[in-house]
Amino acid sequence: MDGISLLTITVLAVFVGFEVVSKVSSTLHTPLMSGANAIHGIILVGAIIVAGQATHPWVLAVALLAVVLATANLVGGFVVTDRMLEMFRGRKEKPAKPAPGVGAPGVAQPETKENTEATR
Amino acid sequence: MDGISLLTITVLAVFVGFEVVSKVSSTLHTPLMSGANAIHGIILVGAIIVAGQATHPWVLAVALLAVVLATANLVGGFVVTDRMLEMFRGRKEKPAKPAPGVGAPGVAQPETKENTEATR
Amino acid sequence: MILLDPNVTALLYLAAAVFFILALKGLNSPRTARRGNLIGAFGALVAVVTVFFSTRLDNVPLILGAIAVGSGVAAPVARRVKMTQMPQLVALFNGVGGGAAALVALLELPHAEDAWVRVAVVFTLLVGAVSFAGSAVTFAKLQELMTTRPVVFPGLPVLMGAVLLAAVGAAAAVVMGGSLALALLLLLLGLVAGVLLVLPVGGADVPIVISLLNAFTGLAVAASGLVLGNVLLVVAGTLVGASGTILTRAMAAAMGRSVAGILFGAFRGGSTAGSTVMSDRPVRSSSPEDVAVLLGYAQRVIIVPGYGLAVAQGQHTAAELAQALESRGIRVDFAIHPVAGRMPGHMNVLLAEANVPYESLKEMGEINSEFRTADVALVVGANDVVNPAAKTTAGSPIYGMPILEVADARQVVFLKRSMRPGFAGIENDLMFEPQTTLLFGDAKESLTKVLGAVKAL
Amino acid sequence: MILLDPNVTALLYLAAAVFFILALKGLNSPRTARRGNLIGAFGALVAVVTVFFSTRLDNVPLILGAIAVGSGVAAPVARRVKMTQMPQLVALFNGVGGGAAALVALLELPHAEDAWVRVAVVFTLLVGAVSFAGSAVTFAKLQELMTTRPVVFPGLPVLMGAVLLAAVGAAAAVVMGGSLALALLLLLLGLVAGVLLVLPVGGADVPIVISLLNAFTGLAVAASGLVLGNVLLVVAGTLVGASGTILTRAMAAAMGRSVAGILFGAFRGGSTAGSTVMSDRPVRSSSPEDVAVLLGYAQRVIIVPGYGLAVAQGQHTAAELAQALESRGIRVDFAIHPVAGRMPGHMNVLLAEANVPYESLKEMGEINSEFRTADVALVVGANDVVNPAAKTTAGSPIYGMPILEVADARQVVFLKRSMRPGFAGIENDLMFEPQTTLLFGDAKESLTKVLGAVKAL
Ligand SMILES: NC(=O)c1ccc[n+]([C@@H]2O[C@H](COP(=O)([O-])OP(=O)(O)OC[C@H]3O[C@@H](n4cnc5c(N)ncnc54)[C@H](OP(=O)(O)O)[C@@H]3O)[C@@H](O)[C@H]2O)c1
Ligand SMILES: NC(=O)c1ccc[n+]([C@@H]2O[C@H](COP(=O)([O-])OP(=O)(O)OC[C@H]3O[C@@H](n4cnc5c(N)ncnc54)[C@H](OP(=O)(O)O)[C@@H]3O)[C@@H](O)[C@H]2O)c1
Repeated sequence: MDGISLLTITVLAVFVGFEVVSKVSSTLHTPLMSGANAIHGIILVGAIIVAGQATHPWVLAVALLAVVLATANLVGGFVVTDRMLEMFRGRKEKPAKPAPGVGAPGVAQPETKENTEATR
Repeated sequence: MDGISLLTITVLAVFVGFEVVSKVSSTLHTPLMSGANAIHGIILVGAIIVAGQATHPWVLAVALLAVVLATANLVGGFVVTDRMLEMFRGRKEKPAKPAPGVGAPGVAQPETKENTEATR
Repeated sequence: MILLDPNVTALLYLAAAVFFILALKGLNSPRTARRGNLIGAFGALVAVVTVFFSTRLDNVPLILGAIAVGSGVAAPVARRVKMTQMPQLVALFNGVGGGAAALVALLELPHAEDAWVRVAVVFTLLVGAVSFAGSAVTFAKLQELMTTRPVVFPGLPVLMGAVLLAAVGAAAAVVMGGSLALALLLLLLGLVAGVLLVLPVGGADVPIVISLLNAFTGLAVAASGLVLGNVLLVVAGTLVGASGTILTRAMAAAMGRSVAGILFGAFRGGSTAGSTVMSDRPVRSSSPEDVAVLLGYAQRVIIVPGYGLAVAQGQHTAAELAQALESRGIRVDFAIHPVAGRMPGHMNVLLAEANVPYESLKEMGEINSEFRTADVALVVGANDVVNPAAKTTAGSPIYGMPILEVADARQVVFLKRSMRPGFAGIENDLMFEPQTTLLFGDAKESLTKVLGAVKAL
Repeated sequence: MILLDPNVTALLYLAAAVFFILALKGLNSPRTARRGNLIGAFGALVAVVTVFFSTRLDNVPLILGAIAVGSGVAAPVARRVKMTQMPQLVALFNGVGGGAAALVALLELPHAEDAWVRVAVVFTLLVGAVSFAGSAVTFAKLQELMTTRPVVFPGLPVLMGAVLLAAVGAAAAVVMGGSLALALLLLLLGLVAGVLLVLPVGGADVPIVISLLNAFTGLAVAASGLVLGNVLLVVAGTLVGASGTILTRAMAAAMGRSVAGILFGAFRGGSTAGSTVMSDRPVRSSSPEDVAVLLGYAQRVIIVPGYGLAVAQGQHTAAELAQALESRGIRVDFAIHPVAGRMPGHMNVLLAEANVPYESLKEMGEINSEFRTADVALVVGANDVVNPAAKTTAGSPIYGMPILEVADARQVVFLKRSMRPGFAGIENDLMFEPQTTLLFGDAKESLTKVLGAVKAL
């Protein structure tokens, strides 16, 4: 792939990255950071390629270290994000009080606001 | 540029297009439509290329027609959008009542809402 | 002519694409919209200059002449068009853009060696032609060169099916063989399909169809970019295609519609053609003085502006009336329906122009619960946006659209010229209700008279 | 091993990139967040499987072994970590990702024929190393392996400048000559720079720095994608880099901070190191019974949860106490500060877990004006988020952060174990105010006692 294509792709990806997170509520900052963190663990693909083409043992050793680190980033990142988000659901399963408009209530701040305003 | 690059670019542009307009207020629907309309007038670039490489008079004639049409789209589109948006400013210049948080007031619906709520 | 290095060219095109993205971003917010549009125009300028300095072009004087003609026609028209006619002008510009894309694809067909490229060619041809013809019909509807009501005839779905089938066949043949004659046939079929697509759409839904065809043109331009191998066309076209799709859905939602319903509703026979004749059911009409008394001794008045206020250019008088009432201690608000008038945001623009304080402009969602506290709802040149048929009459062309609940007010006053219906061409039962009075006449004149009478109270 | 066609490979990578975009989109909303994360994990799976079936790889068993080791270590740790330790685990994972990127770039240097590619190599090396070392220091701070207070020493800015200058020199030399030794030096300089970057950051700002380093790692991965000519790495890395930048700014804004202020504030000497010693100024402390009386005869109580509630795992008791008070007809709300606890959203998660009805969870902006109508503000294990120094003391490390205005309540009750300060290490003058009482003890135990006393009223 030529340089101009890669540049164009990079520029577009910047815009996608900017736009996609520009409206997230502060409640989700930590899971979003953690999820993004997991995504860059995809450097694992690069580490695998380098390790698979290594001929010198030293190179192979370093490359395998990179594979281990990248895997930890990738796997650990997704698992820890899932655990965080699991807690966000806690409430849906056994609501303490029946209330209108359920659905991840504890964290849906905008919803909370609307609802409380409506009940005032 | 190879097919995969073009495909990748297209996919990313789809996401940018989706995200960029996903939160626009209904007040701005018409100018946004009109502005987007102007942007696809950039087909002018294609028409110019085709006209500039035409050798047969018939081809040239059709290509020049395409240039005229594309120019009308491009130039007319931006001008008409600008005219629409010009009216959206009308209020800033001579506010009828001094009010907190000026700035394109007549159309800033969310602002309006906040303000009226605050004054209630 | 000095030719630019291919890499520099590519960078300039990329810069233009970024300007287009920034333009769309800017158009998202009232504060940045105008600058956004200018950024887009600048991007277009960059791109056009780039093409001249990066490609070996013959016929440059002719091309420049064609550009001069195109701008010379479009710019003055765009500058002078009346507010109320902007939607049809947008439709027109959209259509010619689609036409241009189709012509470019047609001329590139002989050079399209690869079957994949020919796929892009037939796509551009077909979609560009649909957009061109469809936009022409929407133009005719909005400009009232033809009826604004849905045009349906018995064989329509079958005919449409046949045309599409033929188009698919022709498209396949062109992809295989590259025949220019068949490509011309495809172009023709696209034109017919475009007409058939838009004919059954009711006038009130036309803006949504314009937006949809706008997205179509974007896709055609993107495909033509694939044909020419030009990244800028691909990105710009795709951007417009994607954002246009979202925008179409958002607009339809604001009118309580679904896009599929608009396009295929008429096919399924769901649309009842409204009547455009005047009703002769009895109504209660009154004098400007009566209306002035109603308003002048109210506690709370809600003014509902509509298309009629825009054509009568009565916004300044309406604003004055509101001020006069407020100086009597009456609370006055304007209730803004998202599709009042002939384009979204029409009423905001209009009243903003007349310096109505923005705290008085209330969105539908906000004001609807407050009509029941209003003594008078003054409906000025609006009709469809307050028509209860949208809630009660399942077959009505506006069924499902959210409306302003003026019927909740203690008194309803309509200012209009006659008993003619509004855009959707249907009668409004609210006019025959006991709490309703009508003051006939041009909106601006009526408002002036009422204003005078209020001041005289 | 059957190798996939390059086009199929490219399509699969593109699909993985799309899954990543959808993952980030999903993470934007509580309802779709978990599914979004799973979509991202699926995208990663697709990509990893693809690389095995599309590239001619040696050492496959070793690679698989390394993957097994990496997952075998990371997954259980991630699954078992305590809620309060999640931020440091994220920092750790982020750091190893940056380290992996740096190593990949190092190993690719000998194959980088083109100077432009070597630019990408040195960028990845440097940024990856900064991210690795910086994350290690944030981990140490959060895990309290070292002081959470800003570490500043006189020569710091000079040293940092020297390191960066040396790094630029080494980077330029590597781009020119491709020397591996200099690349190793560059790696080392990156590590030092990472440490120096994070040392002066106060503990309260550490989450923001983690987010920033996360964006750094994204950029390093994108650059490594340029080195390897792998579009997926480019897209995924850029996505994380861009979204991480926005997120960092958003997080800083939520804490009333600017990113530049956090990074360079300490250099400029703006940061006053707080004290971690206990204060011996006199305070009013009271018994659980006193607190129960205060609460039980109030009309309105606002509970302010903080980090101490989380470590004491007292959320269920707090929810019970709120219920007990409500059954006495008292209005009880929870006031949620965006950075209460140790990660954004910490308190929402915690109280959601304890089934606090979500109408009772009030955001800072919403509840702040209501403290003045509250009889009692019950501050449970919170400190910095209610510290008026944020408004009054310009030199304070939390200066400028918006706080919960508990001082407006008629009575303020703190539940904490001692007079030790909170995360930011500064004294809270509010504790010495006449309207304040303290109930010393572990948050959960104190709450249990107060609950018992309330029930006995
Ligand atoms: N906003 C958009 O995006 C958009 C775009 C296209 C279509 N539409 C559609 O347009 C309609 C808008 O509703 P609307 O209530 O604003 O308008 P409307 O339903 O079209 O009604 C306008 C009314 O104003 C009266 N009128 C016309 N000229 C007048 C004048 N000079 N003085 C006084 N009255 C005058 C007309 O009655 P007389 O002839 O008896 O005076 C007519 O009944 C909706 O159906 C909407 O779907 C909206
Ligand atoms: N949310 C985030 O994203 C985030 C991330 C990192 C840092 N921070 C920072 O963390 C701070 C959060 O403020 P905060 O008010 O929630 O917490 P805080 O200021 O750290 O105060 C916590 C208080 O809880 C008390 N405590 C600790 N363990 C306890 C226990 N078992 N029982 C009872 N009390 C206990 C401590 O006093 P004793 O020791 O005397 O009991 C301490 O004063 C802010 O400075 C914020 O900037 C936030």
